[in-house]
Amino acid sequence: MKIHEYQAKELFKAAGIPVPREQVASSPREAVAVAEELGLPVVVKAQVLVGGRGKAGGVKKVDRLEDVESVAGRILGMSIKGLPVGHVLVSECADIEKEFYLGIIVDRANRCPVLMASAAGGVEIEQVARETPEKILKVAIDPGSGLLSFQARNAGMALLDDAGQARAFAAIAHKLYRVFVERDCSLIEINPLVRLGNGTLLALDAKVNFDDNCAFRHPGNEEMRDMSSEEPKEVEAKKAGLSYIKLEGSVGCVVNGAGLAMATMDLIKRYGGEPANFLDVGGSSSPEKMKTAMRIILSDPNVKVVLVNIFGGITRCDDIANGLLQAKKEADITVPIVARLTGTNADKARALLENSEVTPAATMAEAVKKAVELAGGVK
Amino acid sequence: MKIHEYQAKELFKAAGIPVPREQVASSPREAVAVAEELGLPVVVKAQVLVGGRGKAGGVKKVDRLEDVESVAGRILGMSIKGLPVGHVLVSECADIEKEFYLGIIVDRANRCPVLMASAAGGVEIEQVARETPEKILKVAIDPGSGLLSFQARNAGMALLDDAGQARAFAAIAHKLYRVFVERDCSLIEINPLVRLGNGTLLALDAKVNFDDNCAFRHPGNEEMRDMSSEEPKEVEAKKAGLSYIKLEGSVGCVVNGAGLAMATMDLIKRYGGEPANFLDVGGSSSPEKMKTAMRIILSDPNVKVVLVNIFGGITRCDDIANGLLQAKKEADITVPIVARLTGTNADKARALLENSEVTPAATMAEAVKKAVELAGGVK
Amino acid sequence: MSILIDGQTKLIVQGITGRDGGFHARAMREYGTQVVGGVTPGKGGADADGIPVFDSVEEAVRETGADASIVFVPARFATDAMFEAVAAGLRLVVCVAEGVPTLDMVKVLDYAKGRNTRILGPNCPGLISPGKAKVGIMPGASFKQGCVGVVSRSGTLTYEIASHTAEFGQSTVVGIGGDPVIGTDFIDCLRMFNDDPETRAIVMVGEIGGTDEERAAEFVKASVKKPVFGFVAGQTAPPGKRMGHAGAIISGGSGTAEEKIKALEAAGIGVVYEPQEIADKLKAKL
Amino acid sequence: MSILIDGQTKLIVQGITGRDGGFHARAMREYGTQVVGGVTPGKGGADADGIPVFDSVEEAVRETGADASIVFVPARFATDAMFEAVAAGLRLVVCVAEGVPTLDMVKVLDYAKGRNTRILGPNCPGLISPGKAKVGIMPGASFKQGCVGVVSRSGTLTYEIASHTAEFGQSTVVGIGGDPVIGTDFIDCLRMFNDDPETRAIVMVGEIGGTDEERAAEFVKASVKKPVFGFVAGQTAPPGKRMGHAGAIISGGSGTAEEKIKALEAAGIGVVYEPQEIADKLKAKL
Repeated sequence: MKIHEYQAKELFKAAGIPVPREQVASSPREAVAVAEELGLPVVVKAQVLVGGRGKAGGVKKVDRLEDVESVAGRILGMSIKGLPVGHVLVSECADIEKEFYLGIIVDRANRCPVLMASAAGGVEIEQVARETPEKILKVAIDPGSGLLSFQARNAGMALLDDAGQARAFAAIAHKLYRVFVERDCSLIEINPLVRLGNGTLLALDAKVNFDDNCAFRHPGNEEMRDMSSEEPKEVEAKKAGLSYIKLEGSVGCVVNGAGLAMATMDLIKRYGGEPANFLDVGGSSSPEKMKTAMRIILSDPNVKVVLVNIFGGITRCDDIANGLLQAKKEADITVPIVARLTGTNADKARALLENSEVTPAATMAEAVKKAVELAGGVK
Repeated sequence: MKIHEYQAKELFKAAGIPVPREQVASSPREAVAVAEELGLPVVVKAQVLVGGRGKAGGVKKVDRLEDVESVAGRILGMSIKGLPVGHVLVSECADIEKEFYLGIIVDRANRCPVLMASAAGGVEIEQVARETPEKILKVAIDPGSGLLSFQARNAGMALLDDAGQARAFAAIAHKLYRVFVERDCSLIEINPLVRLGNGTLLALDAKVNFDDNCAFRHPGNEEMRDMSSEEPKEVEAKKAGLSYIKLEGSVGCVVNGAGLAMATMDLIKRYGGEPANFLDVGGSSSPEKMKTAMRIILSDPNVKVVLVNIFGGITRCDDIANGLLQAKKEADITVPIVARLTGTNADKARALLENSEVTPAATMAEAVKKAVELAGGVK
Repeated sequence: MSILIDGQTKLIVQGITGRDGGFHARAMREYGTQVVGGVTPGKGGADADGIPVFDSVEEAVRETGADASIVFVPARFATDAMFEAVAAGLRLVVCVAEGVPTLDMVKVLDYAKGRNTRILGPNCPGLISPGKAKVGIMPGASFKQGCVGVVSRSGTLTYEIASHTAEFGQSTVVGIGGDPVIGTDFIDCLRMFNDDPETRAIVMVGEIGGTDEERAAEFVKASVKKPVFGFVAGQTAPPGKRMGHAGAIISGGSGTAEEKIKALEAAGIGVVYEPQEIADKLKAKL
Repeated sequence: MSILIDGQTKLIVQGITGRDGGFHARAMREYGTQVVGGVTPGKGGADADGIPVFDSVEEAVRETGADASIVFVPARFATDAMFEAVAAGLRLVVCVAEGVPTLDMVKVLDYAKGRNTRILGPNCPGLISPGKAKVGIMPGASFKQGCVGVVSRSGTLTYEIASHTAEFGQSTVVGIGGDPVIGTDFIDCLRMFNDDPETRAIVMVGEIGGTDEERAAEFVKASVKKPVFGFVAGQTAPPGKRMGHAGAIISGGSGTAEEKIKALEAAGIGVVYEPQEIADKLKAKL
């Protein structure tokens, strides 16, 4: 789960990490009030849960108070990569001398948190990692002992010549790690961490992702969720225990298991079609879940065919078939359905669907081929 | 460093460990006021930093309000194993059904904290450990992961049949461990942890020792220090960087190094004398330290001779000799002094002491023999 | 032979009195697994369909001589169950639960490192050595004893792919799980399959996210002497979106199926683009 | 031979720019130890009497090939210095500081367990292999190269006792330290002395507190083939009082010298009641 920069900065502030003087605003008027308080010039930054806001024109420096309202208004009216901008952060202009990167992620390969620091701040760290990996200092953190003093100190000394600045850097690293652990983050990032002309370090931007598996012990994390940035159908699916992601194609699909769902999408593409979605109905699927899945998929006008691909294990094929039939009965489904049901209770499912309009398929490959044809054939 | 039961209970209360309704009093009048508030009967318990207060008459149950003043007065006037009773704890009488033991120490052999629990509560755990070790459940705690849920749960289930009580026990264990770690304890103990008639668990007594090495990071621990229970001379010695413990014999000794100091005491005893003290002057000993050491030792009227046993390493023998001479000059020292100085700068030291009244000795054995003789010979 | 489990494996089921635990305990026993006990704190002494229930793993191990466990407790309690299983000295602990906090998993694996326990999962279907034992939730009927070792980050996709290896059957099929931090990875399984005389070919089923497949490919190139085939799901997955599995996400442009396939090919692994192709590929090599 | 250190040992001094660190760095170098570098964060690039100073242990190791370190920083910073030395992969880390928090020591030792570092101390005088190298603060002149291995919880008492072994000299003298939780104990040293061909007899110097001597006695009985002699200080120590060393305390009636002497005797260890007696005892056996 992602949170906005201004929310991340609140966590930073509470942890004692230095941030610029700034305040969030949800209307041009509020933005003006903040700018008046801070003094000009200010930077107005779109608060949006997607990267690339700068290139999209979502970050603007404003020198004159009379321009704040219009700039903030323009940004608040924007939609960046499909996401509406609901808030802007109005910040004092920092006298930046140098930009650093400081972040913590969980290193999957080493199964521990890793602190990453770099003098190449301000650009995407993944880009630095690809192009000049030697510019990133990586520090593996032992989960039992946490970030150790010498680790933070050595990272600080590696990046900063001044002893005081190195200490300040180390202190920020310790605080960042504390937030990372206390909030169960999957990623926490200061990019850039800037050094001002007077030598002070400041977290100019902030990125915090929470581990979705920890909502149960962090109600405070969940409160920061911005529902407006989430696809309503994905939220609806999640509530029903389904995992759904909308795509741009015409072949809707209902699959049990995330891996099989991805493989089904890939095969659709391979056979010349385009998947309309990712949908994993999960394990023990009730007919009810199946109905919801169908409703969500069919609410997408692009969908020209629905492909059901089930390898029954815990999932019982007859549950799926029943769900399909109920969905068909309750709604006026006009798009064709292709179903491949194998594994647990596949026989019963086949019997149930025998006299329906559902097109049966024996294998995954056959099912995908038929679905692509029904969607309009190979492009 | 030990703290009083009432102080330990304050830590417990703050951590959410259930304790009886009770309050500390430093005068009989205060004790009466507490008893009035609690209702009778009450138990009046001497607060003293030494075991065995019960046997010494320092714990009394009082049934009638009119007796509280006299009982509290008697206990507050007591001195238990040499320590004056400055406070009493006045507690409600608990309806005890069963007594348990729950404690955490650092296991030296396994180099980790260990939780100990037993259904044989109320008696000294060391006694249980010696006589019926199988009655103690020991749980090694991994320092990285801390006390784990299953460990506390299994300990609770091992001691209590009732699931709710086992859960309560586990919760207390977790809180106890938190105090242990947060306060840098060397020992934390609830003995007895009692089950009341209604099934509730209550920490009836409490013992907490802090790690002396951690005063620098726990000012709060130091604030609980009861100076009245410490030997003033030991405190004075500690301030001067010396380690001194008063004993009952007549041979005072000044030694560098704790092991050598103990070995010197042992040899005094072996040769028929009795050591008057343990004293380690520590490493780099200045003449100033030596003077303080002599002053402290000679303030004990039992001392009939002072034995100086130095194996110079970092300690320079000439520093010791100079200190001795200065001490003799500044105070009118009438007791004989035997000095054995070997190692770093021993020659210089010998030269310094040549014309003094200090009796030289070449070896530790010789020095001890001479000192014992001077103290009045072999008993 | 086979890897990790066989007919000698003595299994306990943690959370046996729960719905899933009970159901799968029976299913595994029916398959032939020696399910020697179950654990549910506070329900010690009970009997779950003939399987004795204990209060603690320690007790269960002491009483039954179990050497493996499968954890069927909800995600938020799964960490503690794994800690308990590791502390009790089990050789293998399989965690099925989806939704275990990542940092908890980091701690459990660190705890297990110095001890002698292998953790499989979390968020995995478990494993099966067809004809011998099943410690997991997969449908036994979808597998057949044989010589192909299968290791996969997925559940049902594994069943799909394994079904196309039926001609040769499987030595062991291992689902390593779809979370970012897991106890047993491709390399661990590849090493074991390489050393297992019964296994003649290996199929690895990867997906987007992380670099597990890339590292596995390097390992195959350096150390695996048997034919290895690979499939990677998620070529059409959009970046930045978590595709069901917590670990299946392309972030910052890395962890794509394209990169992984390239790495597999560079390591000489026979890449399969459609599940059913595996049948012919195997035939050509065995 | 000798144990733990010899002429090949390459030592760095953590806290070399401090008063004690500088003094002992010189003293060790004069004794013949290869002191290849020092570490003081923020003073990298400096020169301490001809010894190069580095900002971090990692850097010092990279530049000098050091395999051991001695920590001369104050107690409250010693834990971090040890963590750093362990992380840098040093084989041996000696901590002289007195006053290291016990729970910190527990953490450092846990951290070192999975890595390949032996920690000696804290609160110890270090160790010396006479004629070869000294990594500690003991006066070199009090020791002589030879065949007696000495292991002790004490400092000056060790010098005293070692002085009575001068006829045979010492292979290595190890001060394991007077704290309750230490990195290297009697058993570790006994094992190494037993395996060291140069060592012909072993002297262990114990004191009140804990059960280290008792466990060592059991180990001697079971595994040590060479003559072992023992001395235990503190027969006259009162219970409940910490005798200088944090670990030297009789608590709850356990950890007495009497118990320890009994255990040593039961294991066939030649107990010495006065330091000078060791000379004759050794003569009788060697």
